[in-house]
Formats: sequence, C-alpha cells, structure tokens
Amino acid sequence: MANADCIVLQGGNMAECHPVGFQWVSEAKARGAVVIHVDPRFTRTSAVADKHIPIRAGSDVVLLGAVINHVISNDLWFREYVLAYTNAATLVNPDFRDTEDLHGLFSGFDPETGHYDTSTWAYADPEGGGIDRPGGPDEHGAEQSDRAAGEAHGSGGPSLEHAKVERDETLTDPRTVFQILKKHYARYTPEMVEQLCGISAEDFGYLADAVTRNSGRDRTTCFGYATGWTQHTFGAQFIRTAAILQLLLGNVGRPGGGIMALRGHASIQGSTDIPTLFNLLPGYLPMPSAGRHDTFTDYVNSVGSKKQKGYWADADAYAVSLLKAWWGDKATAENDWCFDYLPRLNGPAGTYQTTVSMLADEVEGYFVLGQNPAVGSANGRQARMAMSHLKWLVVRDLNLIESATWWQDGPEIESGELRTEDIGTEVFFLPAATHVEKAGSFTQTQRLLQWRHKAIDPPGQCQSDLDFFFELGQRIRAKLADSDDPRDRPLLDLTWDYPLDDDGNPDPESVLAEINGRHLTGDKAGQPLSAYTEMRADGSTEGGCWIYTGVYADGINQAARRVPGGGPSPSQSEWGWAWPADRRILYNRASADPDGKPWSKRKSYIWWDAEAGKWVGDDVPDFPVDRAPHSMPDPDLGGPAALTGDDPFIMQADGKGWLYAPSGLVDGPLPTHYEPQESPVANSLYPQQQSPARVMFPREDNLDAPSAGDFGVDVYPYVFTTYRLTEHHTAGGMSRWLPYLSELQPQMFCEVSPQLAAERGLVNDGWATIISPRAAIEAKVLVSERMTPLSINGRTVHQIGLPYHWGVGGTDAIVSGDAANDLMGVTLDPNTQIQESKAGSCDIQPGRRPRGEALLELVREYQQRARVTVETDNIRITDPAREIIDPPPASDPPPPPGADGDEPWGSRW
Amino acid sequence: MSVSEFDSLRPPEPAGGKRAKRRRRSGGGARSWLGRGADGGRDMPVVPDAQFTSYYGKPVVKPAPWGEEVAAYLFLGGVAGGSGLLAAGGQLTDRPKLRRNARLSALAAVGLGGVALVKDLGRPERFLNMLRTVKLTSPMSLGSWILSAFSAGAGVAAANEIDRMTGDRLPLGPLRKVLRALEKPAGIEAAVFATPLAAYTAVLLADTATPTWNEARQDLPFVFVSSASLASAGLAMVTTPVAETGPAQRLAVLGVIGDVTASRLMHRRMDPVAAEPLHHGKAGTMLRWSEGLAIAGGIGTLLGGRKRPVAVASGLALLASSVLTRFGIFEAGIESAKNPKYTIEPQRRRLAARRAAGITDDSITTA
Amino acid sequence: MGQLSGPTDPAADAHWDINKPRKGFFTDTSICIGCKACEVACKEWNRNPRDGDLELTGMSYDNTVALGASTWRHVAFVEQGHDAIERARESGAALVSLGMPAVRGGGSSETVTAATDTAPPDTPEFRWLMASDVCKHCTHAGCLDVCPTGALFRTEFSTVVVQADVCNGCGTCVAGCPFGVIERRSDGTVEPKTKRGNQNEQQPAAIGANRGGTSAKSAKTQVPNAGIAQKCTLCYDRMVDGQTPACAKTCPTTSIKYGDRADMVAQAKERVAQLHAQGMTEARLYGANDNDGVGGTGSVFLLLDEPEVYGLPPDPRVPTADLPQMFKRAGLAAAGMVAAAALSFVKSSLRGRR
Amino acid sequence: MARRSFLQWPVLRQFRSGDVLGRGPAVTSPHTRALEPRTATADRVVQSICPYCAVGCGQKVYVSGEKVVQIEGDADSPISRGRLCPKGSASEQLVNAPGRQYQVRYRPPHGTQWQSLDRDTAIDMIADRFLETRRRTWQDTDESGSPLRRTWGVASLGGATLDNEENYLIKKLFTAAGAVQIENQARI
Repeated sequence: MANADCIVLQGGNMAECHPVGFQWVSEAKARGAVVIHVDPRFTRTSAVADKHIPIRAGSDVVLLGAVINHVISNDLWFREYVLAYTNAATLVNPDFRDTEDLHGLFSGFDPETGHYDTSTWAYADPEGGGIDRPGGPDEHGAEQSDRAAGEAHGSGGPSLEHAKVERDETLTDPRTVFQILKKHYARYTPEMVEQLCGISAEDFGYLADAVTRNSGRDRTTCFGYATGWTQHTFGAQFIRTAAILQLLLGNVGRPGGGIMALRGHASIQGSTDIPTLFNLLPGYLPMPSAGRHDTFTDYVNSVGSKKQKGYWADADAYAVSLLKAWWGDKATAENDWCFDYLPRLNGPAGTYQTTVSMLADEVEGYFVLGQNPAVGSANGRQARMAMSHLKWLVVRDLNLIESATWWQDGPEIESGELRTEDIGTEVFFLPAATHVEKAGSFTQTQRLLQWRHKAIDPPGQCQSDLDFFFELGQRIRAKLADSDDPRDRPLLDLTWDYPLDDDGNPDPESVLAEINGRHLTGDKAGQPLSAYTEMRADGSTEGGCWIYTGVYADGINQAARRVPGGGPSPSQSEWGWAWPADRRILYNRASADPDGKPWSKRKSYIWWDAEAGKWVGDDVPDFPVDRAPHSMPDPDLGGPAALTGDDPFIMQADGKGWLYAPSGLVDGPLPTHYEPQESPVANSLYPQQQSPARVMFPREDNLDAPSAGDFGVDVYPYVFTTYRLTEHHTAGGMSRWLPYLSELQPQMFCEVSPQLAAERGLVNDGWATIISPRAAIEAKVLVSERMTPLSINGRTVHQIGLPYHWGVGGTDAIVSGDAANDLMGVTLDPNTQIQESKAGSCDIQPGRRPRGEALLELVREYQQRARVTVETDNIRITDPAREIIDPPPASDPPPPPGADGDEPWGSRW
Repeated sequence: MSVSEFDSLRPPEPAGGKRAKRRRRSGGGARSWLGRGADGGRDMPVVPDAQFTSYYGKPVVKPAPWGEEVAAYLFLGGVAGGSGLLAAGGQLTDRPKLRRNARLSALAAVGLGGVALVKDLGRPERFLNMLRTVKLTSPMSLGSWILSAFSAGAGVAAANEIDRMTGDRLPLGPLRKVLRALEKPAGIEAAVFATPLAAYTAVLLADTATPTWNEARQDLPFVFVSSASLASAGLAMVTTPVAETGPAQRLAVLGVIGDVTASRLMHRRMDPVAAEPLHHGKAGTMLRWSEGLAIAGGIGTLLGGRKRPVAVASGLALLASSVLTRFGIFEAGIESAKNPKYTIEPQRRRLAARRAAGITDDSITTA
Repeated sequence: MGQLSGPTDPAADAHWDINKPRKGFFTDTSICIGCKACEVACKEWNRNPRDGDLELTGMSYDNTVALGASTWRHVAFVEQGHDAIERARESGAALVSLGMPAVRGGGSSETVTAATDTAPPDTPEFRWLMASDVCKHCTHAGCLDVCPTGALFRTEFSTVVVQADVCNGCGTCVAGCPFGVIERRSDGTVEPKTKRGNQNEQQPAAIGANRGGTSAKSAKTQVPNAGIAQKCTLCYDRMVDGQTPACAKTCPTTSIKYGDRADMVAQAKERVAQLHAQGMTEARLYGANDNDGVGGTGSVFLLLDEPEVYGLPPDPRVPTADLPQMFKRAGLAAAGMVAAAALSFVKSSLRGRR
Repeated sequence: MARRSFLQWPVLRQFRSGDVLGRGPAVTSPHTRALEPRTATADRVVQSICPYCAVGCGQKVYVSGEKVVQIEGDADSPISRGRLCPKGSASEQLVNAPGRQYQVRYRPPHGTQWQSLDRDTAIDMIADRFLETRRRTWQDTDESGSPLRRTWGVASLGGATLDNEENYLIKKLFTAAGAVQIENQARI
C-alpha cells in the first residue's frame, strides 16, 4: 500500500479502525500519493485524506460502476493487461441475459425459491451451451447460497468443468465479457451517481480522474475496504465492483495495487482460512452437502475439476490430506478416507439461522467463545431472546460480558419481557486466557501468520480455548469409549493425541505441525511437508489446512520468524509466514508484462529471468517458477500444468482475472446496484428495488421499515449506519472493561448533521432516541458538520451515524449504554450470509427513551403508524409497474458473457 | 421537545455532575459561540472581540489548586507581618501593651496562617520539604523561609509575653534566662522579616500565569502591604487600649490611603480585560465592600480613634476590609484562570502591539 | 546563576556537567489521525489513573478535555468550516509575510520565502483538526522555577520532571505554568455515577497486585501519587535507558516524533516549508523560537491554525521572567511599609512626647 | 550517617554544586537518581502479536515476577514498526483488567445468582450436556434419504481472536461430533 500512487479508501475508516496499518497510507501520501476517502461520514480517515467524498450508505456499486463506465467509454483501461490477464475476451453463454434486459434481474431467477439458476451465466462452451461447474449444471443458486458459496471460494475462483474457452481478442463480439460489461454499466453515469449516491459530478470527476491517472504501466492505485462493503445484502458484489475496476486498470498482482480487505479482528483471516464457519472446512474446502456430495468422488469433482487450470484442480489431494490428518490410519482409500464421517449441510447454518433455530427450540446448547452476540449481533433483542430458549450456554471470555449476564440484567429484563426466574437456561462462564497467556498463531489481514509466544501462565482458573477444547474432546471421547454406535466413530477415531506439557495441555506447535501436514510414507515419512504441491490424493500425506502448508516446513515454526524488519528483502519475508507458500503479493505474475518483463522500472516486482529460465524478483513468484512467459501447455493437462505463460490468476479455473464471474456467485455474475433492504430511496437504475437473491427472515421480531414508494416510508425517514471507533473494539468485550479506553469514549452517541438537528430539535451533548422497526435506543447527540445531508433523487436524505460498541448489562463494565445493533434487522447477503448493518431506516427524536413496557409500546406505535408487516420489504421481485424515477431504456439485444475476478486475497499494502 | 405520550416515562434528565455544571458555567457566554468547536467566526452573538477563539471555551491555564485557606493565609500573613512591626515599634517606643498584644497577635496570625498553608498542601505530612531547598526563583520557597524566620522571632517574643502573663509560671527552668535574653533580638528579628512576610504573598500571586494576578504584578505588593498595615493596625486597635494605639491608628490611616490608592492604580494599569474579574461577580462585590470598609475604618480612626468603641469598630472594619481584599483578589485570579478569554485576549493584544511596534522575532508562533 | 528568560541551554543553566543533547518532541498535527494511542500509551506506561467522569463532553471526539494530572497527552479535536479555514490560511500567510525569522539571527531565510507566491489550493468546505498536546518542557519553565521544594527539576536531557517522592503538593507550579499543563492530582476519584462497577477498581493496579483470585477484585487500589503535582516527564525513566517515550513510540503515523531538540526543530522547519510550498499557508510552528516568552519549548508543534484554537496560549510568557522586577516592587512596597510604620511611631512618639 | 544525609541536604548541594537556583542536580532525590524503566528490569521479554484488529502489530510483553508489567510495540515488526493504536497500547490493561474474571461461574436453570464451580466439574458437566443434546437432536438422513450424520442441537460462535490452532481444534472436534453450526465473527 505504501507503494501506491493513489489510494481509495471506501466502505471503511482505515485511520480509525486500523491506525497502525494507516501508517503505510501516511507514508504513501508523504511520497505524493493521492488519498481519497469515500464514506457517508467525514471520519478521522477523511481528516487526513486529500479528499473526502460523502456518499449515501449502500450506493457504492453505483459509484464504482460509474467509474467502470468512465474507464470503458473513455478508453482509459490498461489494454495489454486486460487482454492478456483477464477474461475480457472470453465469450459467454448465448443464453445469458443481463439486468438491462430483465428489469434488474439476470437470467435464471426463480421467484419461488428466490434463487438463481446460474447455468446461463457460464462461459460459452466451444461445443455449444455453457461451461458448467463440474458435476453438471444441476447446482442452483439455492444450494450455493445455502453453502454461502461466495465465501466458499474465498481463496480463488470457483471451479469450471474445463478451461477450454472461446475468446475474441478484438473484444468486439457482443458476447465477450468486455462487451457485456460495457453494456451493463452504460447507464451508471455521473448523473446517476449524483442521483443515487448524492455525489456531485465534480467530485465524481475528481475520483475518476485520480484513479485513472494513477493507473497503468508506471503507476498503481489501491483500494481499501472494510465492513462498509461487506455488510450489505449484496456486499460481495461491492468488492467485485472494485475488483473489476482494478482489473480494467491493471492494478491487481502489482506493487501498490490490489484491493485491501481491512479486517477487524486479530485472526479473522485465520478463522476463515481455518474456519469456524459452517460452510467451510480448512483451506476453503466446502462442507459437503447432502444430496450433492454423497460420495467422495462427487465431492472432489465439484470442488475442482482435474481439467480446469490452476491449483484448485488438485482439490482431491487437499481433501484427502485433511481427512488423513483428522482420522489418521482409520482413513483409507477403501472407506473414501472417512469422507462419510463428515456431517452434511442441507441448508445454511449461519449465526442468524442458528438464532432462528434457537427461537424454535431446535438448538439446545451454545458455545460463545470470545464473542458478544448480545451486543454484537444484528437485531440484538432477537439474539438475546434466542439465548433464553437454550438449555445450556457456555460463555468463555475475559470479562462478564453482556452475553453471559443477559439473564440477570439484559434489556429484556428491564423491559419486563423476560423474568430471570423464568429463564431455564443453564449458563457456564469460563474465564479465558489472554493473548499473552497462550502460544499460538494469528493470521493477519494480509494472510501473514505470526506466532505469539507465551509470556505467562493463565491466572486462576483461566484457560486457553486450545486447552479447553482439547480437554472437552478428551472427556467426550472418554465418555463414549464404550460406545459401539456408528455415529460415535468419528469422535473415537479422531486423532486427538497431541504431545502434552507438564500441566497436561497440548503443545500448540504440534497442532500447527498437523495443520502444516507431513509425509506419511516413503523416505520422508514423518517429515513435515514443505509446500502444498507435495500433497497427494493417495493417502501418503496428511495436512490439516493445505493453504497453510509450509508454515512448518523443515520442522521449523516459520510463523515465529522474527528477523528484525523482516530481513533485507523488499518483501520483508523473514518475518512470520504468509500463505500460500510465503507469497506476499498474490498473482504477482501480473506484475510483469506478458513477455515477463516488468511493466515499468518503477513498478518492477517479479520478472522472467530468461537465462536462468525462471521467475525471479522481490517475492516468491506466485506462479510455476519455470513456466516461461509464452509457454502454451496443452489445456487438457489440467491443473497447474495447464497454466499458460500468461495466466497469472493461478487459483482461477481459467487462469485469468475475472471481470465477469461465470460461476461462484449466487446473486449475479456482474455487480448490480440494488437498494438496501430498507431504504427511503427508490432504485433509479432498475425497477427491481432490492437484491432479489437476498436472504430474508420475515418474522414479527425482525420487521423492516417501508422502502421508497411504500406507505409509511416517512415514519422512518432517516438512514442510519453503524461503525466502529478507534477507541473501542467491536461489542466492547475487550474495551469497555478497560478504564483507559472507556474514558476516551465513555457514552453511546449518535452523530447528526446540524440540519437534521434543527429539523428534529436535537441538541449537542443532549439525548436522543432512535427508533427502528426492531427497537428504540437512546444515545447522546453529537451535532457535527462531519455528517452531510445528501440530495438524493431531488430529496434530502439525512444519515445518522451510530457506533456499535456499547451494550446494556454485563458486570463490571466501566461504561455501558444502548446497543446500536438492536436497531438493526437481519437480512443477509446470499453469497456470504453476512448481515446488512451499514444501512437501515429509523426515526430520531430528542430526549431519552422510555423505560419498561413503555419502550415496547413506543416501538409498536411506530410499527403501527408505518403499517409494517412481515411482508414489508420482503417481496422478492419489485413490481416493475410501480412508479420509478428513471425508467431504463428499451433493451438492446442481449450481448454475451463476460467475467469477473473476485479478488478477496487483496494485495499487499 | 417532546416525542410522544411516553415522555413521562423517560428517566429524568440528570441534574449534571459537578463537573458538568462547572463546564457550563465556565463556558458561560463562551459556550454560545463555541458550540461549534473552536470555530469562533460564525455564530458569535455576544463576542466583544471577533478575533477571540478558544478550545470549546475551556481554560488555557489552570488555576492554582488552592482553597480558601490560602486566601485566609494572605490575610493572616499580612496581619502577622504588620503585628510584628507594631510589636517592634511598641518594644522600641516602650508601649508594653501594644508590644504584648501585637506580639501575641503576630504569633497567633502566623500560627494560624501556617496551619492554613499546611492544610492546603496536597501532602501535608511533607510540609518540611518546604525547607528542602532555597529557591530564589520561588516566592513560595522564599516565603517559607521568611515565614520560618519570622515565626522563630515572633515565637520567642510571644513566649516571653506569655510567660510574663502567667506570672513566670511556664516550666522553663534555666531556659527562662535564655528566653529573656533572646526577647529583644527576637522581636527585632521578627520585625526584619515582618514586611517581607507581608509583601512576598503579592509576588506569590503575581508570579503565576493566572492572568489577573500576573497582570497586577506592578502594584499588587503595594496593595498587599497596605492591606497588611491597615489590618494589623486595626487588630491592635481592637486589642489594645487607645492610650497605646496612636501609632497603630496612624499606620491604619496610612494603610487605608495606600490601599485605596494602590488598588485604584492597579486597576488602571492592568489590561482592561485582565482586570475584569476584579470588577465582576463575587470578587467584584468583595473588593467594592473592601474599599468601602477601608475608607469607613480610616475615617472612623481619624475621627473617633481616641474613643475605644469607635476604635474597636474601626479596627474591625479594617480587618474585614483586609479579609475582603485578600479573598476578592484571590477569587478574581481563580476566576480569570478558568475563563480562556482572560488568557487569550490580553496575550493577543500584547502580541499585536509588539508586532505593530516592529518587534516580530519573539512570537512563539513562527512561519 | 541561571537565566530567567531568553535563549539558553537549560541543562547547562541548571549546572549539569553531563553533556547530553536536549531532547524534545516534534508533534506534527498535520498527520495526526486522532487515534489517542499516545494518551493510552502514556497512561499505561506511567500508570496514571483513569480521568474524567465518564460522560460525553460533546466536544467532537475529545472526551478527556485537557491536559491534567492524569492525562499527560491530550488529543484535541476541532471541526471547522470554510470560513474558519480561510481565516487560518490568512493568519498563517500573515506570519509568513511578517518575514519573521524563526530564530533571531539564525539561518532561516529559506523557510520564510517558501509559500508566499504559491497559489493556495481550493479552500475545503470542512476540516477536522486533531492535535496531540503535551507538556512543553520549556527552556524557562514556570513550574520548575516556582517550585519551593525542588520536586520539579531540570534533567540532564533539559526536560522538566516532577519527583513524586519530594513534592508536597503546594500547587504553586500549577499556577506557574503558562500552558495549563501541570496539575495536582486529586486524592479521590470521581464520585461513582448511577452506574455499576466500583470506580476505585478502575485505577490501574499496582505492579504485582494480587490477581488470580477473587481477592484481586476486592483489593481496592489507591490512586497513585494523589495530592502531588503531575505532568509529562517525557518518560524520563525510559530516557535514562535510551528508550523512546511511550507516546512517540506508539504513534501510528509518526505525528509525534522524538529526538534531539535541534533535530526536531530542523524537521519542523522543513515540514512547514514543505506545507507552505503546497499552498497550505495555515501551517505554522509553535515553540520553535528561542526568543519567545519561555525561551523556546522542548516540545515543538506544527499547527494548522492559531494556537488558541487548540487551547494553547497565543503569547505565553513565563511568569518568572518578570520576577526580578516583581521582587523589586515588593521590596519597594516592603520598604514603604517599614517607612509607614516608622512614621507612625515617630509621629506618635513626637506627639506622645508633646 | 546522619552527617552524610545532612550533607545531602539540597540546600547545601545547591551552593556546593553551583546550581544556586536549585534547578538541576542539586535537588534530585536518591529515588530519582536510581530511576530505571521497568522494561529494563523485567525478568523476560516475550514477542507477541496484538489481539485486537487484523493488522497484526508486533508486541513485546515484559514480565516481572510472573506478572505482565508492560506491553508495547515491537520495533522489529515490519508490519507495525513498533507502533500500536490505543487499543494495542492498552493491552497490558486487558491482561490486568480490573473487572477480569478468574473463576468459573455457574448459573443453574432459573437461578438468580451466579454460583461458583470448579473448572473440572464444569468441563465435565459441559461434556455431559454436549453428548445429551447430541443424542437427542441427531439427524441421520434428510427427507430424501441422503446422509446428514449431524446434530442440529449444538451451535458455537467463536470470536475472531481465537488462534489458528484453537480454531482448528474446535472445527475438528465439532465436525467429528457432527455439529455443523459453527460460526464466528468473520461473518458478523
């Protein structure tokens, strides 16, 4: 990021949320880079940016789409890069229909199920039709969504049956990705940006100019985003819009380019790599689904076809190694490596589905591990009520957080909805160990694993999660030791024999060694694997997470490397270990031109050394190291062997960056603007108001405010958006108990513009009550010009900012206050199952909120006034006949497909 | 403002903690134009000086963390010093009652003053640290040494008086001789440190960044010695028969003249804004009463000093005047420190004046 | 004897025979992101108690309000609109056009000319200033000179430090500081609000405080150094070991720089010239002039508006600079009092004799 | 002894040393002269990583007498170069937080207060609950007969401050037990 010439921070507040990471932005800025911050609020990031562009929350796709349109229509794209490294020239299935043709929907939507059949989105098969996902065209969006498929492919592109595609290098065929893209974004104009985002043509021009001026051979632009993009009903598409733009401008795989995901937690990257997520197994292997993955063969074929390009073609080796790591000698070729030991999904099992299942008394027991759903989950009341239905609850944390004490002092106790004596939940609170009281690795946001050494033993009865779960596993296995029930075999056969220390606790390094994997047979039997390329599908290797293989190469904990400053190399590679294979920039083959030469001296990073016959440079080449720039292997080879010399995107099934996603996403192959679930603004681009494929929970305890055009929209006339402050940490479990942090931001507050303050009679430092269809909360008021009313479609839209760190209840918290998340409804992105919490509708009034029953009465009174029902906002297809402001032009004949590159690995700062 | 019928169910707005109240008060007029951060340009309905901005109306300097004990000490120190002088005068001019009463007054005042000072320390048990160093730059340090020196003399002198009053019944033994031998030198020693004791407190206040005190640095010593004179004289008039209070009455009148003149001069010579706290609020009231009482006491002394009741009444008026002077000036200083206006405006003015005079190399702000 | 005003080497002035370069901060507010890491790192290192009454102040994101006994770094937040920005630019430009040399006679001509003819960029509609304030460690420190006990002293690094084991809390230094930095720590914590949680326990536990059992919870920790004047020590204890002060070390954007004061001033001048060259005439330095009322400060700041906007005095003057004159006046007054008394007795005696 | 300490009287040192104004070396106390940072006197220093956000800043943890006495940035880290944000800077307080819990607590069904429980019993009880629930809520197949082999009765929500090794064991154990509702903050 420090190498960038232009940095666009959007959907995130980097200076505030990642102050230390921001030093690289500061450094780039000091060297002359332009820093632009696009955000609903003027934040600490804006304060030090060259320019702040206020935007309406949730309208980012319009803005970026318009930049894409600007780049294409003014011919500002990086031709050589786009032609060689992206799927711009690839042809798409002729049956594909764009949103331009179908009033905001893509072809294949089933209004009954709310899911897309994605088969028409595929690349054109030279033999006719489209190239399906392996395993046939039968997987519908439904199932993909249920598996949160978008995230399942987080580490690279989803699979294709094969990689033989048709290309038109002139990009003139209307079925090329490029032409589809061009048409798709043709109506994303500066005028539309003005209308929907509230951004003036002048500001738009500044952004578009800065980005394009700072892209090309000699310059690179970098995007940084955070939850301002992900927490939307089509959040994955926000990121893809940026990815498309970055690919068009040639800013992926190059120093100072890329899209930086700015993640919020110490190991949030790690907990998706080695996921505690329902839909994934370690290394982004999907959890098997009932019906589709009944056999191991079905499963591995669907993960990565042997005929596709790139490293996912070896998915079988990764899967077998994982199963060998878990079930050891019990996993054999005969029993499909114990594949049947894995439980199966038949629908989503995310946090919010779990909440609903709790309310239905289907979930009995719940482990809450260093997490505070009573404060941190959207629709907090629903989350707390759900917990009151549990039979037992285990909370492991440092402090008595709200999630451990809701039965005693939660908001529902105060309002009288719950009575402590009536709550049958058995609650275990177990004190946890802090980060210095245990050894282990965190994976930071750039995929770097860093080992923490243990400083002291946990005090008192505190215990690390590693020790706890190891012990729990031992107890469970002991209790089942005599069982002959086949369902207990997976537990009894599990490899659970880690070397123990003096206190009987497992050695964390031995777990890391298992994750890394080892050879099981041959000369090297017992030795650690040094790269995932050594993994085999024949049972001769084991490894718990293939992308982490190499972290324990040579039996050395590479994550613990601590050479000061990372050593002399520019990639600072002697500090920690980056997955995969210690690469610091992914897809870095793209940092050289198709001939293997750096695009420019200034931006050189990896290049082809013709004499040595290999790729060399400042980083580990993310490419077969001896694959010459112009080599053209037989595509039928499949896997890495099939990568041509100019296929830098080695995890994508066709080796190209995807401008258009022929598969892998469930809500459209191209990012399209829809309004948030509840929005006082009508979608001017399409008749379709909300994302048709969003995941909805139409329930009485999860009502939505009327959207533009519906009755009652003026009852909740304002947009609220939630965010973090630098002084606190998420739901406050690690900050509201700390005096030094609490004093810096002691009270829950809301931020409003002077105009809104005048409109509602709000006074700086006074109180306000904010009411949504879910809840009403109170907050102190900060009146500030940092909040800007936006002119949207001719009317003024006020936005209210709400930090979400406070909660009610908890013991010994130094500060407490109402939780912003209580206001939030639950509606999810179908790709990721992440909730929309960056935009919602509300009203605001001066004064504190009522207490007790009267609080519920207030919320009800608003609901009645707005006549909200479970139907509100929960209709999939918006009636195209309804009045809209800017009807789309008559549609042209459908052009064919393009592609897209989801680039969640980001790139280096 | 009202939301709905639920208003009655809302918790009452808290009355505001101690600090919150202080905040609003210190903001005072400032708050209205400081509601928008330090952007003083707009919305400045009541700002006299359009250039004046501050940080949310928060003070720039901090007031001394002194309670009223210190204001009391200013008074008591003055009384002690003046009494020390009167005692020496009595000693030298052979006025035994004046001498005795003044010595006792001096000891009582300096004793009470010392207690007040120690009580006001953050760590009273460490009061002896005051004699850890001799800090020539520190009025507090010099004052501590002066106070100690004065107390030594005053103590010995007063001890003699007490011993005599009890009919030599103090259990002193052979020390009585020593005590008697030291009596006269001690009385003179105390007198030597008497005026520094009365005067140094003015420097103690002036040698601060507290705007009103610092601005008064030229004339505050004169106000303080005058006030000390009239107060100690007033006390003598209360304690001592008129037969021996002639000098005290003279001193009282001179003190009143000095006090009124020096105070007026002081107000005139100060930056008008920095002088404001002397005229406003509690401090202003106290200082107005102080002047009135001084004049009344002076006139009373002049006209009826020979009559004991009038002398006593005048003496009390003078004592009260001195108390009010000290408390008034003390209070005005504390108030001036709490309002950024008194720091910023005079400073801006003097900076501008220097610049206008062509002195541009001594600003803390540089390009 | 040492000096009371004007440029000098403070350590030499205090008769240190160890020859150490003067240390100081350069706080460049133009790159501050207002994260307050400096405040926290400072408190954590110095084990200062939590401050304030845990209520929102309504002052933008500033909830610690000012420097004080327990807050030795304070980040100010100022929100400004177009007009205020314009005025800041003008006042900054006026400084440049005064042609004020940064140091009398010092080779500073290169910094003066930088910005005058550069067309300023468009004035933005809005800006949010953030600035981390700290003790100035003045060349002539009012607090130090008025301290009666020697608790405040000048270190070999020319910084000004309170010795907590000496201070008796007389409070003179508090009034002696023209910047409102030093403060006496109150012995009680703020009264608990209508909130749970024992406020006493919110203070940092003494090192080695018992933990690992419930007893740790009930052990009420006393406010450390109550009743004693407290302020930034520039982490003297770290400096003697060659370490960087906690705030400067943690500052994510290097807005707080630490080093030899001469280097800091040089960097500051370079930076202000750079900003002027970009047309940011609002940039100016604070404390870099040894001819100012405190003889220059050890902590130098780059500000983007007038000092008072940040709560800093526009023309501070160390009160002790006028001390000789004050002593003179006091001496005169004392003499007057002696004279008055003498006169009273002389006249009385005459009258008495008559 | 008394004589020596009298000679140490700063007033005498003032005039002996030439520091007549009592500004410098003349007035230092023995404590001041012996000052040492606790980072220098720590028993050991351990390299660690900040537990808050995902930047992954390096930390140095100073330990004295088996207590953490200081946590500050690790200047060797190329990621953070020794810097920390306010949260990272407060890490020592996270470890030694005034409200931190050191005891297992147990709330029985319908109970109004916490009770204490030893850890061993607690883990045993949790294992029992886990197995009971699993038994009660086991699903062998879906309605069409495809294998499910899972329990819908046990769920988990893990914070993203868990180590990779911890996540791995949790995933491994829960998956083997057939629990599928394993989620973490990455999704929130």
